[in-house]
Amino acid sequence: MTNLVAAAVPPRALLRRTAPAVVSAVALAAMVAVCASLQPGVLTVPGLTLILSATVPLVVAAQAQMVLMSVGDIDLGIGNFVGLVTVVSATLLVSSPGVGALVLLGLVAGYAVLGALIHLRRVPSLIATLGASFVWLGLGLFLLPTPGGTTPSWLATFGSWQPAGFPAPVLPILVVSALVWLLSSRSSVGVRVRALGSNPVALRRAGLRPLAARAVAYAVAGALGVLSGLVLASQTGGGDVSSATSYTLISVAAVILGGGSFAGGTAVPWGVAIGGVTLGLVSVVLSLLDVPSNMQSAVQGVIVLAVLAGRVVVGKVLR
Amino acid sequence: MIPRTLARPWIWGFLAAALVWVTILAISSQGGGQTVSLALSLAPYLVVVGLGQMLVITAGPGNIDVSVASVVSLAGFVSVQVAATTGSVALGILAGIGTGLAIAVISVVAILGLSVPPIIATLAAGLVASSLTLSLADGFTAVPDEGLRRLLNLRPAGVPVLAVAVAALTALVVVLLRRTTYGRSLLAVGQSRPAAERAGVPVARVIAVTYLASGALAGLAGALLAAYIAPSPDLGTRYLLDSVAVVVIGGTLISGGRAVPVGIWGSALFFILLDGLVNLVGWSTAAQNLLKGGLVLFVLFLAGGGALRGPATGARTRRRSRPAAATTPATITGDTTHG
Amino acid sequence: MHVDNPPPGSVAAPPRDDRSPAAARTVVTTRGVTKAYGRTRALTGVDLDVRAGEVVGLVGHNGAGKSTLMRVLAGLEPCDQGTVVVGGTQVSPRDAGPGATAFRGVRMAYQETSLCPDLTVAENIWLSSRHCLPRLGWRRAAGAAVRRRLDEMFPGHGVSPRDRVADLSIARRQMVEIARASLVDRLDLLILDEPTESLGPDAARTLYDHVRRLAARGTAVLLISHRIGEVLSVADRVAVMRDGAVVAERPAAGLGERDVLLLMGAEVAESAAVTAPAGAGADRPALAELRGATGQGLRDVSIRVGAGEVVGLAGLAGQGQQEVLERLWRPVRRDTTVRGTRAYVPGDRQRSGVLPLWSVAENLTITAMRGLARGGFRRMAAETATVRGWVDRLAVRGGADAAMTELSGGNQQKVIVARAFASTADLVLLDDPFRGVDVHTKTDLYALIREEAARGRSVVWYSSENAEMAHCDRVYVLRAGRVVAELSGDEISEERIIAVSFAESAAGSESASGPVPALSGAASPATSESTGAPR
Amino acid sequence: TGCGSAGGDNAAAGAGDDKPFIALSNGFIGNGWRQTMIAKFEAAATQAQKDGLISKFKVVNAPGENSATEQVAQIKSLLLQKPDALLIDPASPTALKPVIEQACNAGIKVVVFDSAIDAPCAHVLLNSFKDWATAAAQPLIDGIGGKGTVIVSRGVVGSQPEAEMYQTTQDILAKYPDVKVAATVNGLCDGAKAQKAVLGVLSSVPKIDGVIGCGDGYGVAQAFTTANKPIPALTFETNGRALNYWRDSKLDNGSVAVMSDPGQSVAALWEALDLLAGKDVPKELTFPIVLVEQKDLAAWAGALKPDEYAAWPWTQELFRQQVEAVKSGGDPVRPPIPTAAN
Ligand SMILES: Nc1ncnc2c1ncn2[C@@H]1O[C@H](COP(=O)(O)OP(=O)(O)OP(=O)(O)O)[C@@H](O)[C@H]1O
Ligand SMILES: Nc1ncnc2c1ncn2[C@@H]1O[C@H](COP(=O)(O)OP(=O)(O)OP(=O)(O)O)[C@@H](O)[C@H]1O
Ligand SMILES: [Mg+2]
Ligand SMILES: [Mg+2]
Repeated sequence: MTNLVAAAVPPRALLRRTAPAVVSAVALAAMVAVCASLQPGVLTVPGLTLILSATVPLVVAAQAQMVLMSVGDIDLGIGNFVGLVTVVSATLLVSSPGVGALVLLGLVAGYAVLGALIHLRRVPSLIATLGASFVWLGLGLFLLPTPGGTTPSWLATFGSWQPAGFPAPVLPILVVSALVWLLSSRSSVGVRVRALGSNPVALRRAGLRPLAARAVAYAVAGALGVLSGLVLASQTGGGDVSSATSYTLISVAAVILGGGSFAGGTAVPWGVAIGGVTLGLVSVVLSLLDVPSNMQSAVQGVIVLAVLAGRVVVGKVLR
Repeated sequence: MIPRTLARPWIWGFLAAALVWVTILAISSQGGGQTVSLALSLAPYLVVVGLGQMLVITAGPGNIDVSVASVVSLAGFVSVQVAATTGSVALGILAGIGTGLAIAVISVVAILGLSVPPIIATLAAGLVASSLTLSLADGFTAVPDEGLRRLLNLRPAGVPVLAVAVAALTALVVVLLRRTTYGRSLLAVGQSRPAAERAGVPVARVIAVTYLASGALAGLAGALLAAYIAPSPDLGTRYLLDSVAVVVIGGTLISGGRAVPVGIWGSALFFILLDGLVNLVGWSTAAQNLLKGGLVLFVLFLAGGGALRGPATGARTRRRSRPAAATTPATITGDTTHG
Repeated sequence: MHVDNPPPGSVAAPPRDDRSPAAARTVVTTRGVTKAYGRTRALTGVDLDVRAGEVVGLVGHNGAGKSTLMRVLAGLEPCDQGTVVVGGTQVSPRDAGPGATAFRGVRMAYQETSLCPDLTVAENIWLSSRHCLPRLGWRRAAGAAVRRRLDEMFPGHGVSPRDRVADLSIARRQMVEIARASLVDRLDLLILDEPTESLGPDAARTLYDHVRRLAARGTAVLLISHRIGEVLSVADRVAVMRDGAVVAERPAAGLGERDVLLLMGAEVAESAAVTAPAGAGADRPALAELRGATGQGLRDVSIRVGAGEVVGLAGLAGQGQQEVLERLWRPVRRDTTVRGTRAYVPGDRQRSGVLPLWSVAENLTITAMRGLARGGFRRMAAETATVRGWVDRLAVRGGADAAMTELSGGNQQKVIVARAFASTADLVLLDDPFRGVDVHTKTDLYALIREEAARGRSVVWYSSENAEMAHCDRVYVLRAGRVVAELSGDEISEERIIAVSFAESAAGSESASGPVPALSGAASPATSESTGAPR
Repeated sequence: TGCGSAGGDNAAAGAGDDKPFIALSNGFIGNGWRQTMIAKFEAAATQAQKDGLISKFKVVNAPGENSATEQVAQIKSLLLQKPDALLIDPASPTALKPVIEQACNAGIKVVVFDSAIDAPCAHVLLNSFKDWATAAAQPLIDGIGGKGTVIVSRGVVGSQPEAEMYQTTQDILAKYPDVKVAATVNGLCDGAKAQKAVLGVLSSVPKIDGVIGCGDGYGVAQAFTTANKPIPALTFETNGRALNYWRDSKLDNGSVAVMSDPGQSVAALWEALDLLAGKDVPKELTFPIVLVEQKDLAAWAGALKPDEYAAWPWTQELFRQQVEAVKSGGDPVRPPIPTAAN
């Protein structure tokens, strides 16, 4: 009898946990349907490539945000950081690839140090990353006061890659999400990181250092930020430190839409991928619908709220 | 309690401000008093927005109002329009406050009714506000009231009238937090939402009032700022990040439960003087940003756990306390022992 | 690689029936251990030996230093002075710290579980037992190990390694916590800090069986509990702590509960006698009522609370008692009426009791503040008077100005109870608030409840400790979301409550419940505890 | 005004199948200049639609802060709708390069305005930033008599136009050794920001005779008012608010108002139509900036709403004349100054 009970509980719990991502997925499907009805070309491979490509760097940045949110932190600097990476890849990475690569590694290390300092000095991540965002912006402007430069040819090649048979942007989204999933949900490193977000006391009692876990989480977030910046640079073909400022809040929204929470402890890479694509497509829908230009922001806000409201309804039903 | 709360946290903003002021003085070797006086005429706007943001942040983990920037811009237009139409400055200012309240209602409904996380709810409310701003700005004809502008520029004996008024407002917020049931309830909710709920605090009402207050204060700031500068769609842009930054550098606990209104003045002056310094020296925006970020981090890491957190505060532990009640009684994070 | 291999221990593990384990190897020795936190002297000089294969019960009042001592023994914190010898080697303070190798063989199950709620059971096992898990395939190995250990300790536990801890009931979490602590390749000393506070009697029994088996195989066990009867029945030896030192060590055999209480602090021993409740409250006007409440874990529950009455909710943990309290706390449904104001005393004080940034005084007045305030403004003088009254009345150690987090658990609980009673609430709801509170404090609080009831306040009191129900006027026993019995006056006894709690087999002839539908067991969100027969 | 982006009624769109479909992608809508730019375009495009010159049009503004990534996404979805010509006011001069190439490859005529862009396939229409900087600095220096103390308020440092403008300013200042620069502030071509920036330095500088800015004079004037200092010569923005202030305060000290022309969007429309018609239009066109001198002040000030920016009323005629002027290297066309009745 008890086994019956035990078997009955987890699927429901699982359902509750995945409900947000499912609702986002439904919203995503609805949006694609709307786009397709307005513009049948959307459902072709080139059409999907067109509308999805811009969401790739956003999804990657949202994965970075998710990693930090899984330790209970939040990154208000990710937008400028991604912008800084595009600048580095349009300048140093071209003029001296070795130095460029080192600088990118240094940026990842910088993130790890930031995480370590946040931990050691016990300062709120929100404000520390806010401060760091000014630094990223300053560095970016310092390297490239004027948006410009050109990305290395291998990046540009990647950006314009057009395989036959399937939309190219789907591949990086799936690969990155799968990697983040393996790392955060299947590996022991992921367990440490999530444990830190879930119950730091338990982590310490188990003899693991929360400092190391936090630094690792920040390093991973930094690496994903670098990846996002490279992808963005491959698409824009140049560097612009303020090209991704909107990622900061949108990435947080993507994590929430994907089922993550501010409390930490959970990693939802697949949900984040869905949430990121959903949010990325909002501006596509807006440009296909004939929304008056002044009203477009409001419509964007309402769409986000509507998706989250759908979550509430589904949550009520599941309870 | 009082010495413990006030002894340290707010000092950093003032220290940093003083440091920047001395540097300015050293560079230009003139006008030290006037520098402060002019900084005091700019600081009140940021302080007003900061006070609202502080109340919101005090409501506990996850609470933040990212709609303030759009509210400031929108309220600017509305108040100038209303003041011009009715001919009454007071009505204009009230309209600005009302605008803030109206936008905050969207946030509150989303947060309490739809359980949307505040950062997202206020983001959406802000988007709505900026749409309204753009619609209003299209073909906007009203001009700000001259009398109000003169009042805002009034500096008898070098002390801006507005600064005095906002100082009084700050004092009012201090009283609100210490002496009213709302204030105490807010601090309780910020420390532990489930505990406050079980102690009979009307959590939902407190949260609602808090966001409304933030909206109203941002609306007030917008109304004043539009008269002081001029209504424009990006009037408030800078106030989002800056309001969060001044609140936290001011010593308010980012994880909630402790508010330090006075500290906002120190960090607001710091930010404004820093801007002045950077412009005086003629640094580029790159250097300006590096300096600003560097100093924020420096102050933050220097002040560190000691000043920005209470002495025996397991803030990291408390961050766990989840906003919404879980279906099963949630796990306890163990000893509160560390710190 | 052998995570669940019980320790071979020293080869010379003494036979269980030899009640003189003095001959065995000493696992842990402390001499003159002191520890101070700021002004608080938590340990004032502890001498204690624990030998392989013995079960030592550790008792003492709240704040006696038990938890602190355990943290020192487990290597979580260094002591200030004195010596600690673990497994034959003396450890210096530098060696202490979470995960220190010197303390490998010492494991501790914390009272308030140290599991990560968002992680699965297997992942939690990895966190604490990773040294003895393979690098690849650890997930499977951890799952298999914890499943085997749980089967052994708590048959019918109903926990799957892939469950998230947050989705488990408190009792199951506690089981996982205990299993977690015991999963290690070499276990010299197992510390159990109040392990049974949220377990049902059945699970407690199987746990103690396992403890005895562990001891038989040479592991030493340190058991902390405020349930002295349990300690006496399991332990070989009882150590009593008072004010930061071990003041007495006695063989458990031949020791009575009263003796232990006397050793702990004497003067309460007499007052522990149960206050006989006043006459039945059926004739009093109803203050609160549930009429056939159904849904959210309840089925057709009818409960009536008279003015000035103390109503108990009993039964096994998780049978709907908290849902009843929840209804009364927020009477939004039609089937619930409450006249008058309410106050709530949560049992889960860390999470929903303590306001950690505040002092005792501030914690105490948050509820009463509203009643005292005029036009939204606090009346400071009135609040101060209230605080002074309650701090004196309950003798809160540290006084009104102490920071809340500096108090020991029992004193924190006093403040939280006082918070509710300091308000003007007509109905006070108690959610099993006395778990892990020492006997002195409990006796004070019981008296407080009776006094307040005598002044006309109503109390609804859920307790997982059936003996506490003797302080009630009337008791409803719940099972699977239903009221299966209503007891009043002399009918209320621990035995009766236990009997009706296991209604299926019980001869609860007079309980008006009728046949229990066969489904009810499966539908209730709990619980393995209900599977066994009463002790 | 209103639903300009609705692209007219669908019947008209269906009827004029062979007429071109014009799309405009704007990277940012959050200031008065961009709003005027969009409003002018929508008015002209609606008229052109009525006149049967185009079948429909569509305006898409990237929401939020000047966000290149949003604009890229929007342009990509615009491509799906296969416009005949795409007008772009870019959020970033580089980020759009690949997507512009994509558009060109799809056979769409691309006209970028308001910012130079390094995309060989696109036609670019812009204002001379050199003229702008010269018009901002020269009259002002002349006004203060070639000597005194000035503050330089820079625009969005980091943008390429700003670099060009700042260089021009420096070059001019180099010719006047008696003009001292007391401070260089970052005004970002935004009155509100310049106001704060200038206020921040005012107490630390000696008496100021002029502030060389980039269309931020109104805010700077407020800063001087706050500091109780006399208003120096300023570079005003060309919107109604600033011009009215200038007129009402009777400043006659070398102040000017100068800005780029929000009417460019209309010129870009005409350029796109000519391109579609197969006419020969140079890859890069430089159009005149809007300079309001003291003598025209009253006319402009009367015609503009506070947040509306002065724009040259480009007609197809005027546009073609200007193209000829560019080709032949002649003087730029001077479109008529609007009258208050407008
Ligand atoms: N980390 C700490 N910081 C400050 N004081 C502490 C700390 N840990 C323990 N104390 C103090 O040490 C004393 C002993 O606490 P301890 O937890 O050991 O008591 P206990 O015997 O476990 O009590 P209980 O029965 O309530 O569990 C308490 O008075 C407490 O105030
Ligand atoms: N940061 C801190 N500062 C001061 N004292 C602390 C701190 N954290 C914990 N303590 C004290 O440490 C002791 C250990 O905490 P623990 O969770 O064991 O409670 P407890 O005393 O055992 O309560 P109980 O036995 O009643 O459950 C408590 O007495 C608590 O008051
Ligand atoms: Mg203890
Ligand atoms: Mg304890």
